[in-house]
Amino acid sequence: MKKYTLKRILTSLFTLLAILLVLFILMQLMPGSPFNDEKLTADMRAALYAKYGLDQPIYIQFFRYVGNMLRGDLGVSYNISKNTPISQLIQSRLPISIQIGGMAVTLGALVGLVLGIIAALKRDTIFDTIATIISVIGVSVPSYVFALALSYTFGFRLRWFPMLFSAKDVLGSSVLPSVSLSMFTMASIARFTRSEMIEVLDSDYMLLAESKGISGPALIFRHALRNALIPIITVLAPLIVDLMTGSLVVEKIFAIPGVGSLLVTAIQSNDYNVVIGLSFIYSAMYIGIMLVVDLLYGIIDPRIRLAKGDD
Amino acid sequence: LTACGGSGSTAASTAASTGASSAAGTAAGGTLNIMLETEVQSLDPQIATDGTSFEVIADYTDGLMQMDADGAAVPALAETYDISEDGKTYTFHLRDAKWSNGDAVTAADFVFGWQRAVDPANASEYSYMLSDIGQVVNAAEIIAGEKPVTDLGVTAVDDKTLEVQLNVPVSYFLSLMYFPTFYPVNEAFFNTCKDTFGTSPDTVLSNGAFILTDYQPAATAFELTKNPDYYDAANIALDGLAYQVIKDSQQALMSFQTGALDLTLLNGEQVDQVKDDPQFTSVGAGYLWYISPNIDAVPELANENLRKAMTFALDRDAITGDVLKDGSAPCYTAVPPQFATGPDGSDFSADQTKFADSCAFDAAKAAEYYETAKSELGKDSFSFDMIVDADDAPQKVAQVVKEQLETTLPGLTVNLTVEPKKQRVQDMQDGNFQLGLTRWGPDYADPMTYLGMWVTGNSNNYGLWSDAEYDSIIEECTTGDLCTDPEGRWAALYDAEAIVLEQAVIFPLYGQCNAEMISSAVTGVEFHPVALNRVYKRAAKNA
Amino acid sequence: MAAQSATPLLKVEGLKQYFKVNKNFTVKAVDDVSFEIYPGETYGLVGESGSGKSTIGRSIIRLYDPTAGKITFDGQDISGRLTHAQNNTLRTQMQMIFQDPMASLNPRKKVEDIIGEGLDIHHMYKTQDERREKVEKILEKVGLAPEHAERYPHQFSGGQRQRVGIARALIMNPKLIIADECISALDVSIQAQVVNLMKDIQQETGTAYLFIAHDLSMVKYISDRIGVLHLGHLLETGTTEEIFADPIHPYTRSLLSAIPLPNPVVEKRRVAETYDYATSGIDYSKGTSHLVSGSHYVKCTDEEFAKWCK
Amino acid sequence: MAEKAIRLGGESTAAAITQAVQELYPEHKFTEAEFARKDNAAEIAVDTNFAAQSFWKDVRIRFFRKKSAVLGLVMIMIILLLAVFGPGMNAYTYSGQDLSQKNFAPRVPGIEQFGILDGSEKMSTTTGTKIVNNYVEKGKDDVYYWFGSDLYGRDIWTRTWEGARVSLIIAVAAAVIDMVIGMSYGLISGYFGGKVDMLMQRFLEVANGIPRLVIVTLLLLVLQPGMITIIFALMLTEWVGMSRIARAEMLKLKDQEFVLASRTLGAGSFFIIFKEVLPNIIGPIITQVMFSIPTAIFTEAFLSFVGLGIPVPQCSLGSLISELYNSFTTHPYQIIPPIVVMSLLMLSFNLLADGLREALDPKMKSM
Amino acid sequence: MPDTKREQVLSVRDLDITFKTTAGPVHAIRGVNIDLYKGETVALVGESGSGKSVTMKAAMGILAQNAKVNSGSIQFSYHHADGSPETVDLLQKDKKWIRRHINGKRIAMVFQDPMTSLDPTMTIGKQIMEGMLWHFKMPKAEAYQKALRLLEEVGITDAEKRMKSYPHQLSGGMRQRVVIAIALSCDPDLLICDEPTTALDVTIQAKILELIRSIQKERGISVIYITHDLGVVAKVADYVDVMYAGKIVETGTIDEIFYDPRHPYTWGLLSAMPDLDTADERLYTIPGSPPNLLHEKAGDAFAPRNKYALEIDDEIDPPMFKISDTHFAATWLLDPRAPKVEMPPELKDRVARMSAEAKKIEEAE
Ligand SMILES: Nc1ncnc2c1ncn2[C@@H]1O[C@H](COP(=O)(O)OP(=O)(O)OP(=O)(O)O)[C@@H](O)[C@H]1O
Ligand SMILES: Nc1ncnc2c1ncn2[C@@H]1O[C@H](COP(=O)(O)OP(=O)(O)OP(=O)(O)O)[C@@H](O)[C@H]1O
Ligand SMILES: [Mg+2]
Ligand SMILES: [Mg+2]
Repeated sequence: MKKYTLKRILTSLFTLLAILLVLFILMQLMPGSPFNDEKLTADMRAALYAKYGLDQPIYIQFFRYVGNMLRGDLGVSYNISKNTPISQLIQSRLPISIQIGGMAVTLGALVGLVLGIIAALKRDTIFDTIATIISVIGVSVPSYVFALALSYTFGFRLRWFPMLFSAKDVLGSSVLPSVSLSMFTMASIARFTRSEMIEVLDSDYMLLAESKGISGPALIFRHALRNALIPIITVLAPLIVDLMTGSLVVEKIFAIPGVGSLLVTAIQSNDYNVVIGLSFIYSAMYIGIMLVVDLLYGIIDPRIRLAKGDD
Repeated sequence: LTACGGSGSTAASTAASTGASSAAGTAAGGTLNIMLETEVQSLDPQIATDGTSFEVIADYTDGLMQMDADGAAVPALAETYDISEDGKTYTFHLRDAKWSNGDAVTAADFVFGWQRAVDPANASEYSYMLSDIGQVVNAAEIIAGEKPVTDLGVTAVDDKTLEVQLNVPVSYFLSLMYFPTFYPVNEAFFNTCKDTFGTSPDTVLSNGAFILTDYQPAATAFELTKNPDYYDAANIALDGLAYQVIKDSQQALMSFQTGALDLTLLNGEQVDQVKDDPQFTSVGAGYLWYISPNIDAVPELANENLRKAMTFALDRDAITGDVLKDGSAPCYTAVPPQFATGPDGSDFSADQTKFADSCAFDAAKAAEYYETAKSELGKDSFSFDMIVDADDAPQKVAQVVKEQLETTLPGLTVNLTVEPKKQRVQDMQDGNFQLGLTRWGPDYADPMTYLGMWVTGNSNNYGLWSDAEYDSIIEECTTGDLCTDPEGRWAALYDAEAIVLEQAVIFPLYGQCNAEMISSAVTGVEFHPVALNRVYKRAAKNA
Repeated sequence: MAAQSATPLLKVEGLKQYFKVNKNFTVKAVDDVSFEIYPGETYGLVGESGSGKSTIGRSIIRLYDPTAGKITFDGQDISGRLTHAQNNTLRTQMQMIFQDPMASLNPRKKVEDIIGEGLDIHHMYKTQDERREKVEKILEKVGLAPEHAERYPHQFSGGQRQRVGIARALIMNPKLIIADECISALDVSIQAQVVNLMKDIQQETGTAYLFIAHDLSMVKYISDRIGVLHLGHLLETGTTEEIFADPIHPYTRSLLSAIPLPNPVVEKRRVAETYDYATSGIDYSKGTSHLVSGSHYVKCTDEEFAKWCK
Repeated sequence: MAEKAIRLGGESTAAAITQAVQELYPEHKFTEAEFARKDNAAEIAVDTNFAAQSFWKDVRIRFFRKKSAVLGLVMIMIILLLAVFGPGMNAYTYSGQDLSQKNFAPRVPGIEQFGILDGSEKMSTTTGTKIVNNYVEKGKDDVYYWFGSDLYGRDIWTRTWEGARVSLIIAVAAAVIDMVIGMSYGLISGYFGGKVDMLMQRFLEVANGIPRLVIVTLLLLVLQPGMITIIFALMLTEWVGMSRIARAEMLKLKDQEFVLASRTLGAGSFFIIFKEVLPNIIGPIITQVMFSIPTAIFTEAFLSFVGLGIPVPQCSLGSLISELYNSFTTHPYQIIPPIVVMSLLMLSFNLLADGLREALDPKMKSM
Repeated sequence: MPDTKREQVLSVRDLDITFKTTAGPVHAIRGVNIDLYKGETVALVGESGSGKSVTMKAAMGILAQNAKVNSGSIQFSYHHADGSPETVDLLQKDKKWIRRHINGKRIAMVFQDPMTSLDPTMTIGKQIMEGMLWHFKMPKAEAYQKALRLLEEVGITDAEKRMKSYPHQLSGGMRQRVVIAIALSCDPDLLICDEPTTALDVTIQAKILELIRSIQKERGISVIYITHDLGVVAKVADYVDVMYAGKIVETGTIDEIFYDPRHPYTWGLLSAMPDLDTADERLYTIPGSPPNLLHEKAGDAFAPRNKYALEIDDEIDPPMFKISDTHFAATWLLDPRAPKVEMPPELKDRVARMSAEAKKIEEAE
């Protein structure tokens, strides 16, 4: 197992490096430059290119970037927050995205699981129908519509929660964004849990457990859920990454200083370092979560663990 | 102060003008909650380029001069100044002011700041303010790397005296002084933070009305509190400023309505909702929006009659009144009104009818020119692509423009290509466009900030239009004899503007105004189209 | 029972089939197995689950690349890299019937296309009519009606499906059919139908079978010769009579003694012999082939041979 | 039902047994002839016992039993019809502006008499709420905008269906192409396994590890914005899910005996992948396509939200929503039609997909 | 042979079950009667799909959701802890009650496929202990000890280590032993073995059967075997119920069924399986295949495959005719009016041979 983990981590690092290279090439393909404000003269632009080393061949830029990165230096922003180290931007913004995304994931996954389990257990009853309707609506309505409607109702009309994110009331002001973000996760998890649970519930080992007399929560959590969990985790993993790395729409509506809107702004203003830095964080999280998921598989399902371990 | 077209103009002027008097008198304090559309890009005065950053830097830093409520330059850190006979030497005498670390503000701080602005190592984007626009001696050479920064024509005669040498007399030089590019930087303090300068309350020094107390780069919320050591602290009514970046205008309005904001921007659609509200106002943003035809690369657009037909086909009133609704006013001049005041104290473009004959909407004239153009070009259908920023307002305007051109000039088709702004600018600079919807904001309070664009070879002359007569007029006005003859220069500039409009080098559309809500509790916020868009020094908020 | 002719149809010599599971672990699914199948005979391969029966079958038909050993089929060596012609011979002359009649038929294909697939691949017809005719003939041969050609596998019962599987193999006129547990998934009542059919076909066409099963009474019934496999080693081989009358290897003996008999009085009193490789003290890899009599060979060491043959 | 057992027999007399049988079936008159051998040797030789339905018929029956799925299908049909014919149902065009008739609330002939959809709207301004009727105020008595008009005075009905058309085209085209790419990728990767799979999966990981937005925006920046580009962008990113599914299914099937059977018959890899395996995974594939349609519509809507969608004045449901979003608090009626249509479309596709999945998946046979 | 003091454990009467499926209702069980007495073993034989599993699942209260019990009763008798007898109709009790009082504790089941019937994510030790902890709230240590004992009892070596293994680490035979250990863990009165050895090879099968038999002897529990392997039946059963298309078509003691079968279907089953002495060129077969229960058929469901069918078979489902006190068969051939039909000659030979063999052995004892 240890050896496998190590090997897996190494492959992941290699993949990350590949992603970094691809990102670099993509940036190179990006039309325009970070410095094409109307007021800039060509000389000025050349000076800026020289200042940031953008005038050098891409491979030199790449190796320099990788070298710097190993020292924790992700470069500085060119224009959206001039000369600010990317690491500083990420440090201040990522935790907020992770926190709100984390709340959304937790909420969505928990509610989704409960809905899905109920739907599966009470298959073809009114509960099933209600759970299905909720989950279908969850995947059918765009999150910005949810966000604005929530903000209008609970923020503006009822004043239960703040409408805008505030560092002074992080928890309270994260409620509405988390809820609107969690809808899609909740809906997909609910649907998935339902179908997986149905499959598991029909399996022989569930019959055996039932024939032992096990019933109620023990049956569901000890036997059914654990076995249904692998595919659910597989679906959940990319959602986690997406949510934790911020959502432009929700960040825009709730004025959240997260990384989602930062990325969009950076792309639109050709701020290469920010794009690369944030994309890289995204990639690292993606690869990391995939790694965790892979290792989790092993923990949940001993078959996978022992097949992979070299013992 | 700017009056803007549309319903909010009166409200704006009341809000602003009443402020000046009431602020000093009443002890009204409180924190002003201000909405920003975008994050601050930089708090380094020599690196910042955008309005938001300028506004915030100016909140806590004063320059040599500042704007009064009407936008005229009045002394700030310079208690007095002298201008030499030839207009090429400015001597500023500083008042006793302190940095927030207790150091005195000295002439050396200005020298250091200005040298940073031209130091090629810093690659300051606004260095041209010192060179091309400010004409400070040796600035251009230093930027080009030909001379050391110490050669810059600015010297600290003593702690309190700063002397500036110019290449030519620059009539608007004093008004440049409120650009943060010309702000002082305390060298000793700067050396303690270096790379982190301007990234947190600990790495900025204040010498202005407020002190930055809570800030992170690209923060969406940050705060400033009143500076007790400010030389004019007695006249600062506010306890502080709280900024909040909100990118969604509906959330902003709702926040305003709940009282969380005192000052917020609206989008045009929301104006219907608030137009009867006394808190609604519309303030000038200084931008002129216009369409630039690519005269050089598109043969049809090289035809002056076709261009004239197009400019006559544009109904600016409909654009501003029916679609934008934020108070933006139609513009029939190449230099927008309300920022450049002439020798006689009048607004350069106050009279919008002057060139209306050459561009204002007139379907009949449009048709007439269109017919001529068609026969000259031997074609009767035209199709142009127009590149447009992927932002809300430009897309709105473009859709109306397209519709107007197509209905008034049958046979003409306009296809809209929406691009992110950077991309659009790049395309226009590369001449890779047919029609482009673009805008220009003034850099200083002189018509030249606009008229200078259309000389042959200027990088902002996207259409590569070229006219010898025009070039010579502009030449005269910048470095020629007219430099020292304000009245003559003024008249010559009108001649130049007439050429631009008569040849339909650009199709001016409107002067941008912003629709804003200002809480009725707030007075004395000043709005300016140039340099610093909003100034809060004289604002007050009644509890 | 077909007479034994001199040249074997299939000759397997020292076949080894290893699977590398990971760096440190290799499954020796088949280890040094040699046997022969003569034209027209049925060779039964028995052994417990996991002993490598299927693997042998699949190596022979080249679903796997053998790790070592030589397989000669119809005079051609088919264990190495196959030439196009060899491949063609192999894919037509040797066919396979699978265990699970449902899983071995593509559920989305019509029976006609399932049976005709071999014809399609090897372009063995000129017109569609000819193809149809061939398919119908085979259908009839396996006891199905021509109208069945239009149906999908799931529209058949288990026995019928297995008939389709047989038809698919048969249409190529193979000389050897590998039947891998082709009746174990069927009901008792239907097993007999399929076995009967296979016997009929053998009589008619002279095909040889490699009959893989673990139901020994069935194997005994259908096979001419039998090979006993355990842990990848072919422990004993001989004619059916030889094996059943005189099992030498303790494993064979335990296997035979475990066959349940449908006779309650006898069955209730029968005690199976136990055999456990781990504790038996036998090492298969040390064994060599020893001739018992006739075509009866057993794999063991000399001492073991002496001991068992007493 | 009482137990039908003759507890007589054995040593009982024949007559007693006959008697008992008769008592069991009082309504039946037994005759001698009935006890004759049927002599059915010929009959029993033919096994007539098989499931009567073909797969697709089964699917159809299962599908149509599920009401929600049928509802989804019907709604899609209706939206499709309206997307085709809706824009032509009145005289307006999707781009034609009439600034004098901007922001008119919905007004429908006939219904207006009931006091609803009569062109009046409640304006909630900061100075109070008031009822406005632009038709009356501007004296446009004979003008009708069924869904109202937008800020340029364009007909929202026409634009909504025009947008639905564009969204549907994008969705379907993207789904189809994505299916082709994703499916082939997954199938090939799964079938060949080993190093090929390893490489292809690494590539996938790299492609997936880069935020989609980066890829899509870059693409839109490089190419001309427009429908084709959007479809292309979707193609680049949306196929990953499909390839996963196809690969997983392939892994499940490739060792199935029918695949082995094909291999023993000498079939080539591509024959096996596309002719043998593909028809068997059509269920999950169709389901995934159905699910990917809403994703495509969403993605396009997101692109519109960041200003990278279909160029104005053309519209898609997504761009309509992001455009009319700005009127959400002022003229809420404007954003309602596209949102409702979009949500209905999503809902329908999701319902349809759910229904198809259940109909196509033999595992969920019971109901 | 019948023992007058036989104590009835299970009595299934007229069980009738339909499944709702998308293709229509499947009438899977059509009036099944089964009797089981304490300490005895009944084998339920029949082809795939004849309804063997469904019948027993009904008794366990684990029928699929789409099942509908139309009529019938399943009387189960047991003793409370204080010794007082109790008889309940399992079909009248709700699932919850059955889970608490019956499942595992009084009736336990061993499933067909040991590969899939163990929870892959739980160690086998836990799975064995689970039932004890659940039903008896036993202390963990005690349950552990008992589980260990059970594992040893079912013949798993190195039990201590195996407790911590996961199912996939065990071979099929071991897994089936674990399943049996699970079934025995709560000392049930009745053990239902649903094809416990079909997935195993002969040598292991023999061992498992021995094991169940010895446990049964030791504990005096009743066992129901579900199988279609007559060899297995011969080894373990006291009584045999032959099932076809949701009905019991012949029932009797093991000897009656093997040495004196009366139903043509039983004949088919017996002769289709070659024994080691079968040397005929062709095996006797039952033609055709089991009926599709989606389609109701009037009369005898077996008639279409029955060479000996009478005309009346198409009209009326035959009642159970009595052959002896313990032996019944549902075929019109037993009606006095029916023509005399002999079992097929091949089978007759075989039965004669088997009887002779049996006699020889019995005499030898
Ligand atoms: N592709 C493979 N990779 C790794 N191991 C394999 C592979 N195929 C077979 N094996 C292993 O080889 C051994 C022999 O397997 P094989 O399927 O030939 O047995 P068998 O005798 O046919 O068993 P059964 O009666 O269960 O069908 C087993 O231990 C099996 O796990
Ligand atoms: N959940 C269900 N839904 C629909 N039909 C079912 C269901 N469960 C069982 N059946 C049907 O009931 C009939 C009897 O099934 P059962 O499992 O009892 O057969 P069996 O005799 O145990 O067969 P096997 O030997 O294959 O286990 C079959 O036709 C089967 O298709
Ligand atoms: Mg096998
Ligand atoms: Mg069963």
